[in-house]
Amino acid sequence: MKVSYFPGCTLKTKAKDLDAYARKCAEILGITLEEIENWQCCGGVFTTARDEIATKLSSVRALNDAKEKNQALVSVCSACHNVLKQTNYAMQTDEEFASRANNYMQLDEAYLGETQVLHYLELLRDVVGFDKVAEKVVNPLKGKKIAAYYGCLLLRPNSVMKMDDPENPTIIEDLIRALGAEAVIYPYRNECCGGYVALENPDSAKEKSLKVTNSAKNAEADIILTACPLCKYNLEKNGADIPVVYFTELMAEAFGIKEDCNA
Amino acid sequence: MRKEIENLQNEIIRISGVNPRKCMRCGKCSGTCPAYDEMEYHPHQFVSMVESGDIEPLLNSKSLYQCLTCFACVDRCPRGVEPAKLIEAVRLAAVRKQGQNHMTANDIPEKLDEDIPQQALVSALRKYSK
Amino acid sequence: MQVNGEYKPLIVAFCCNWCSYAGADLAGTNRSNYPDNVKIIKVPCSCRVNPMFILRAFQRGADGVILCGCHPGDCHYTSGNYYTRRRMALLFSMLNFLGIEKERTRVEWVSAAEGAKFAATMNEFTEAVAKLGENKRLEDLRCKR
Amino acid sequence: MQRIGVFVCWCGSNIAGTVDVQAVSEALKNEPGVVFSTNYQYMCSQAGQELIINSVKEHNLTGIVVCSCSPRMHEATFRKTAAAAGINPYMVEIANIREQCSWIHKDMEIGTEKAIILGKAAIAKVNLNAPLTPGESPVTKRALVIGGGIAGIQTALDIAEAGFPVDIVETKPTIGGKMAQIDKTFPTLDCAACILTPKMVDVAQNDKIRIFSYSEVEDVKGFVGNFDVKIKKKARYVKEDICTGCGVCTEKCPMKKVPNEFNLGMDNRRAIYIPFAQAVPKVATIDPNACNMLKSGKCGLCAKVCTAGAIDYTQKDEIIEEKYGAIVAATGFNPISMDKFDEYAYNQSKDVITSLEFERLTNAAGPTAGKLLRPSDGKHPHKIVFVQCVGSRCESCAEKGKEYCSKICCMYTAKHAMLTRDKYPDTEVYVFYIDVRTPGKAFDEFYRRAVEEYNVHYIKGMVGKISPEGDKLMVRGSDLLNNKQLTIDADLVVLAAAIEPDKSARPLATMLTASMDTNDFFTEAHPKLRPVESPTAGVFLSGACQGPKDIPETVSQASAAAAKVIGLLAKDKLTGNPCVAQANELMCNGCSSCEKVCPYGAITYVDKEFRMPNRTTAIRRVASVNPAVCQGCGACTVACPSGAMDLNGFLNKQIIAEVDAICK
Repeated sequence: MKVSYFPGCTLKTKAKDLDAYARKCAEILGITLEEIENWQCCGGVFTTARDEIATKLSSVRALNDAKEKNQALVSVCSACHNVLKQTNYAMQTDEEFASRANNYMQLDEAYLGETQVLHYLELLRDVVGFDKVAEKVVNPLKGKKIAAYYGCLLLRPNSVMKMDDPENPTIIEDLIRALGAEAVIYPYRNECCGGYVALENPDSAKEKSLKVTNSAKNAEADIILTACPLCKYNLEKNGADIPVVYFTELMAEAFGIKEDCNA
Repeated sequence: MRKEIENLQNEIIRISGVNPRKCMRCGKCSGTCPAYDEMEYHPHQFVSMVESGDIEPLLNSKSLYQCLTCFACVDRCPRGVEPAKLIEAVRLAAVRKQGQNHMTANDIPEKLDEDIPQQALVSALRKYSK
Repeated sequence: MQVNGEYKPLIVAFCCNWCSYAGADLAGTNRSNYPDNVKIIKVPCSCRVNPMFILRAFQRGADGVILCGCHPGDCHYTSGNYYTRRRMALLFSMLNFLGIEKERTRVEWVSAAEGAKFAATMNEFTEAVAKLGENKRLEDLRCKR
Repeated sequence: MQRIGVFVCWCGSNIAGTVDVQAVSEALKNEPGVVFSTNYQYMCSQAGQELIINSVKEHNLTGIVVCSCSPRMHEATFRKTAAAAGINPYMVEIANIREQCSWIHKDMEIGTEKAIILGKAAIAKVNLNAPLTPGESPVTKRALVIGGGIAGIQTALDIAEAGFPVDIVETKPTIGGKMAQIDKTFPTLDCAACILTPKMVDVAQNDKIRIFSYSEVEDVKGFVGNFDVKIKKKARYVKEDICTGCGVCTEKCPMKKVPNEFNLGMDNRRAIYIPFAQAVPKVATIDPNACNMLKSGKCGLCAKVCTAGAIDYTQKDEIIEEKYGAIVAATGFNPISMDKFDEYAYNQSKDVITSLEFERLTNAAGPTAGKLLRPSDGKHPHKIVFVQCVGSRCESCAEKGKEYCSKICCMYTAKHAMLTRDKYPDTEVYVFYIDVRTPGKAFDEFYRRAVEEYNVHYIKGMVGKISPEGDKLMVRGSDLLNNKQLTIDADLVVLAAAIEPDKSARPLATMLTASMDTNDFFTEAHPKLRPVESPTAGVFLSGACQGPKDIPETVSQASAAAAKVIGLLAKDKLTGNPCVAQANELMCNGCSSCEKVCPYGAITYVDKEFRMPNRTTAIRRVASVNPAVCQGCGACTVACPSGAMDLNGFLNKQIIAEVDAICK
């Protein structure tokens, strides 16, 4: 099966490993990630103001590319996924925004939010199925206690993301279990790490990140698992004394291909 | 002056798509906000101050740049008010003014550390400048 | 129909006594404005409306006819609105065939609690009929004064 | 030719403000049939009615048109006036120039013009009116109360007290409802069981009252005074008349792990059970989903230990058919599900409970024998947080909460907080509130006592998130008055869940053809003036099925509904609605189209002899309408291909005359 793939800027630079593992694991699961040609940065955050058109056009372009190929659009980075999904939702529901965006785009056929936007995790759950993921595990991560960290971007706003229960999510935990490890539930798993404010106000980000890592440690986790490069940065930077790992890396480990990826 | 404030208020309401009059003053948005301690004006105050037209103090407040856009308030508000969208609209009203960028590309190098992901830079620029 | 040389659509609204007439009353109680073009005729149930009445209205110069009844499942007489729905589907398609645009006829479900919906429906329907212009297709010139 | 009088009401300034009443009465003077036309300040007042009566006499009127408020408001009034003036009440028509004209238009010219047209339509109709005489139907002197909570109990007792037989249908194995689960009642703090159980015993001992417990209403036919109801008595696998309620079977049953719904699943019961010690009827019931004997035929222990021989594994559901003159809906409420409120961690921690669960936790007959212990570890909680408005006043998404205020939560939360502080002074109690709403006798004083005497910490603000951490619950919320964000490490959190009508209410309303609002509360015939009657004649409303209410309000409404029922049952005959269908036998071709569409089975066919030309006669099959059964919907009139069927009061020619008047 082929899907369109939007890696995003961070996966091409600071988070190359997140990207590499994602591609290899997809191969194993029989999914081809076809990188969109000439994609542009999504902008990192979705601007909710309805009159912001230009900043959302790169997303619309990517979405339309996927539409033309009749494929779902998959991303791994939480931020990209959030921006793509919110933009797509705006194209579906906000007529004025859609018509103005289409005016800029000058497409043969107007884009009205037809593309299905999937996070890599949703791809695993809804298209591949966690049972199929479990079948591919050669190196079950028995005995590892893993704390899933969702942050905010994956789940909220729920009316748009519709990924999981925003207050009590299970999608990453289900993946952890499929990989043979033990999922640790802890209170701060869907609280914000401090996000981009880290740049301006590192102390604020530190406080928030520490709350998350301490909460995971109190729940006796060995590893924190995340999908977002910025979450990983904030948690690690602010004194996490437990490893913070991308979920794709953990998959690669369980699939026994981690070394291939690093090569 | 009154007219000016009214225009600004209408503009904020229009671009945010938020109706502050739906707020019932329960404070759930502020109860759940992770950036609460860094803010001088809290999410529920944004809603009521925009409603009453008391927008000037908001435009000049650092609180504008502390919102993490984590959408916790949007999801949890029992009245569907969506405070984060309102804060974003006020912030835009501030940074869209000439020379009012909260952060420019020139400010970045000194804040940079080598591990910081691109995503943080583009997000911050998008949020803080025009 | 022409009023003082100007086109002003005339709307006849048949409202069932239990839900829609009460809904119209509520629209009044709430002071929800809708155009004075709308004139209401009370019937016990929307199923009391004979296709004859609708034809008669068009013949006499009405520009639009709307039927309002209880929501499906809420009919005071259990099933009257279901009859209405089936009968009017047939009648409206026949009228459309005769050249009475289907936008001139409508069935709406309005409950006793939906005053706002009643007013909104009437505003919207009047506007839709106004767009179509005067209805002359069935008008009986002998009825002209 | 009619002699019609037109009476235009000002309704103070309600009509006269936007309608030139003088112009209206002048304009209508010249309509065909009109011999007199006037206007007056308040037509519905005594003086206004006398004006009508005098005018009838003076001008020899045969018909009356009143241009006033909605006929739903005062049609009955003016019909009585007509009768007093000596003309048939059905010679009155109302032109609704208030709700449909003056209240929606702001322009005097437009309002006046429309009022004149509405008046003309009414005059056109009256010109074709004929005197109508209502038929009469007998009244079955027995009432049905659906729901056996405090509302149903009170209604049934009051009706029985007046000497009429009453049946109570209750889906649960016992009557008592929610009040039986409650520990204490506000604002007097008397024990709920102490005031409820004597009433339950009264019901059991009253020979006018029959209880159909573990039963459901399956079908309702008929109309006011003459309802035919089918009641399904579900098999409880215990012979009710033999079981003594000794309870031996409920101790011996080996199936011990069935969640006890009476204690909201906080402890277990057996497969054969009596919900609680004071149950009425005090009879055991076997839960077919839990009983081994019923599921696999292996066990039979309860039958062995039952000395009375009451156990009957072969029992089947039984249908009881009964006639009733009046039906009272008293189906009550339930707290909403907390599944959609995961920010409060209800599904993540056993120590986050609802207020109803808290009632059971503090009840001496509850799972902890009245000791306030945490469900998770059985320890005494030292810090308790109450969260109000969970799901109430929630507009964001309909599938999550309810838009309305649940009304009772402020008071019961104050009660819980106060009782906790009274019994366990070492406990800190916090209440998060948006507003404290305490309208009611001695209610606000009660709430203030909780604050002032019992030192309950009331915090204006809402909780945003509750996270279980270790054996604590971290409660994060805002304190709006102090402009602070708070985190409280609570041992127990109590959520004041919104209440919603019982799920059985919607299908019941359909059976009764009673209307409901968007929240599935029954609607009343008039929100102010007829609050205990449904718009469907003969159906009455009691308790929380009509809207959220506390116990005193429920009991008053229950008694009010009973009074209405007694008033109905006291009559020997009911005057019907004369606006019924009527077949013109000469035009009827006997096709049966009308019979098929009639929802009430009011139309039958009879063979009748008709005179034919040349002194011959012929027998023809023609439709005949039973006026006592016909409800006057008019479905048949449209189905009739020959135009023989018509509806009195809404004749074809009358409606056409109205259409013509409007379209002129």
